[in-house]
Parts: sequence; C-alpha cells; structure tokens
Amino acid sequence: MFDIVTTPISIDHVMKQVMHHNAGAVVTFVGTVREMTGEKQTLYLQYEAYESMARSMLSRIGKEIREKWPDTRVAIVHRIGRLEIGDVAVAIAVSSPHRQDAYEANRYAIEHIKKLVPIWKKEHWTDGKLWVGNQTETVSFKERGGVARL
Amino acid sequence: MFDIVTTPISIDHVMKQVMHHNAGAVVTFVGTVREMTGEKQTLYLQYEAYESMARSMLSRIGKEIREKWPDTRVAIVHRIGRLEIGDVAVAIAVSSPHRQDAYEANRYAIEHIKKLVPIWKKEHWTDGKLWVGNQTETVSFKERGGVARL
Amino acid sequence: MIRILLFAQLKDQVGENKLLLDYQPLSVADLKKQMQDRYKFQTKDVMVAINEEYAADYDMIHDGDVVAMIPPVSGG
Amino acid sequence: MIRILLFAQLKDQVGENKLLLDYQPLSVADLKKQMQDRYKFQTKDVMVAINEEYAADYDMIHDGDVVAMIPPVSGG
Repeated sequence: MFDIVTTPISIDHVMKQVMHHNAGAVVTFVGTVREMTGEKQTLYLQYEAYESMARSMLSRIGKEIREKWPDTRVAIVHRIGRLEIGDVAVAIAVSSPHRQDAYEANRYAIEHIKKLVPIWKKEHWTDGKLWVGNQTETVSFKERGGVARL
Repeated sequence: MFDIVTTPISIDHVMKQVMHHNAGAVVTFVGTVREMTGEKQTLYLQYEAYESMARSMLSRIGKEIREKWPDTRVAIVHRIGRLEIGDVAVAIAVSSPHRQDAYEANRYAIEHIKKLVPIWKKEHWTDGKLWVGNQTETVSFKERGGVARL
Repeated sequence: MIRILLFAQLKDQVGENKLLLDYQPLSVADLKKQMQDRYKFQTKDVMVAINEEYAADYDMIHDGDVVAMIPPVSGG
Repeated sequence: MIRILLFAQLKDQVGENKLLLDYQPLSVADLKKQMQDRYKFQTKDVMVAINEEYAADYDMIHDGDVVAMIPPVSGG
C-alpha cells in the first residue's frame, strides 16, 4: 500500500498491511504536525503534492526496499491538505523477520521521502506563512509581496 | 508507561502514551510471534517473567533513554503468558522532535530488553519445546528427560 | 505542445499551476533558463520531472511531454 | 534466610521456582558454585540479581536478600 490521501491516516490500518506470520518485527514511523519549531509556533500546515508522481515515487521506494531487504514488506501513506497540530502527516510500516532490517528499511523510506517525493508543506505560523524550502528544513522560501527570496 | 501484561497489547494505546504536540516523530517497534524460524514451525510461545524486576528494568531503560536523548518520551509494554502466532509480544514507542533520535532510542530499547530484562520464552514446536537460550537466539537449552544440555 | 506543471512557491509566484508552451526542441537546462528569464524565479534548486520521472539538465524535452518544475520537497 | 528464585529452564530442572537457604556469609560466586554442585546445572551463563539488581560475582549476599538466578533472557 502506497498512497496519498486527504483524510486522516489510520496507523493501525497501515501496520496491518505489513504484518504477517513470518515477520517477527514491525517498525513504524509516524510523522505528526509539530507545534513549535525553535521559537516559532505553527498554527497549521497545508500539504500539497504532485499526486500521481508522488504515488509512483512511494511505490518505487517500496520496490527499492524489497530489493535491498528481500524479506521486508512496506506500506507508506502520506496525507495532504490542511493538517492541524498533532495530525499524522505520514505513516511508514516495515515488517521483517529481522529487526535490524525493519529499522534500516524504515529509515531508508523516510529519508527518501524527504528528498525525492514531490510533496510540499506550507507552514502557517502565528506571524506569517511560508513554503518549507528543502528536506532538511534549513532553507525557507519566504513569501514577501509575492516574490520569493531564495 | 512501562508494563508487563497478560492481556493483548493495544499498539495504539502504547503510541498514544508518547505522542504530543512537540514530537514530530514517533517510532514504534512491535515484536510479534513468528511462525517459522528456519525450518522449524512454532505452534505457540509461553513467556514468563520475573515480573517485578522486569517492570523496574523497563523503567530504567526508559530513564536511560531520556538521559541520552533528552527530548524523547518512551513507553514499553511486554506481554507474558501463552501467545499464539501473530500475537504482539512487545511494543515500544518513542517520540521525539527529531526522527534520528526516535529511531536510535527505539533501537536502544529493544536491544537492552533482549539482553537485560528478565523475560523468557519457551518455544513450543511441532517436534518439541525448549526455552530459548539467549538474546541472540543462537543458543538453545533443549530439554531432554527433564535435564537441560547446556 | 509542452505542458509545464508548477507547485508550491513556484505556483504562487507565477500565479498558475500549469503553463502551456509551444513545442520547440529544448533541454531541461534550456527550459529552466527560459522560466527563470520569464518569471524571475531561481531554478538552481528546482528539480525537473519529465512525465513523472526526474530528469537531468541535458535531457531533451519532447512534444507532448508533461514537465514538472519541482522546488525542494518537504513532505514527511 | 536467603530466598532464591528460579526461572525458565532452571525452574524446570530443579522442579521448584523458589528455594530457601539458611543464611551463611557467601558471595554470588559461592552461591553459583553451591547451586551447580547441588542441582547439576551450569551457571556460566546465569546472571544473578540481588533484590532485583544485577550483581557481580564478588558481591556478598546478606541475610534476608532475595536472590534471582537468571538464565539468558529471551524477551522481545
């Protein structure tokens, strides 16, 4: 299961996609909307995606994981639209007979999502809004009078 | 929440213990009862614990994690008694503002549980039963006529 | 005809999520330069996907392609 | 009096989950040796906890202590 959705994510449902009789280990990553980033307070986020490509990139990450760690199963769901503080933005579940593989494959998934999958978040702060600029969240493309300063 | 229970574990409940507004990342490890280990088929497992010490060891692992990764929250629940294939034996949830911390702290928890927390599993196979011997599952204490061969 | 899709801050700046360009032989690098000249946004950190596959600067764009201008992503 | 708790295969072998020992000054190493001699089980891989804290071979056991013989654990 690799999906982009606009409704709340059921973590339980995502985990159930990968649980099976011969997977002793299931590692799940859940990314939620954080209220404070340093001193800045987020009110809510708006996620947008290039949906068709984002879905196929998620599948491809899943495929890469199954090639690198053959006994794993993977499910990834990312939510878009308006998300409030505490809402689940992404859930990644990986099952494996071996816990080390499950941790590593899960980590691989989130790192690649943050670099490659065409999804963007616009932070709405108490003092403005901006598109978060890159996957490491160190660069911000601040909107000023309609023209981004890069 | 650090607990040893005899009833089914609600993963959702364990995760909810650690989720909060400033934790953007939640990593969960779930250990389930696996059917096949190599060629051997498990029918069910019997877990036993030195309960009071196991509980205090789980709390201590939680305390160590909060010292090593100060912004994390941790919850660990281990089930004992008879567990069937697919049942959840352990759930570990770690939340953090930083995903790397959440993965590392979660891994720390399961590795330390497998080395230090006084819980034992007896595997009931299609062709016998045995206490699993050590945390790496490479040594087995096979029962033969009531006397273990070590 | 080439369809160009814009997202996030690029969409906000241009005020459109889609642009149509008459077909002309051009590379990804050429397109980036045209976009930069016309719409005054930096394309240094922008990745380009042709028909949903990431493309390199030297890749050629063909008639009928859907080309996405992808600013640094921030999902997860 | 020293209370000795046995678990897993040790409990199965001895046939008891608890033993009572009259107090005598002894170390963890001494106790392990006594148990090994009396019940014929190897204690090489057995860890010992005194009052729910792991103890070293040289630690002394005191009157009233609860001593657990902990074979290699296999939780998780």
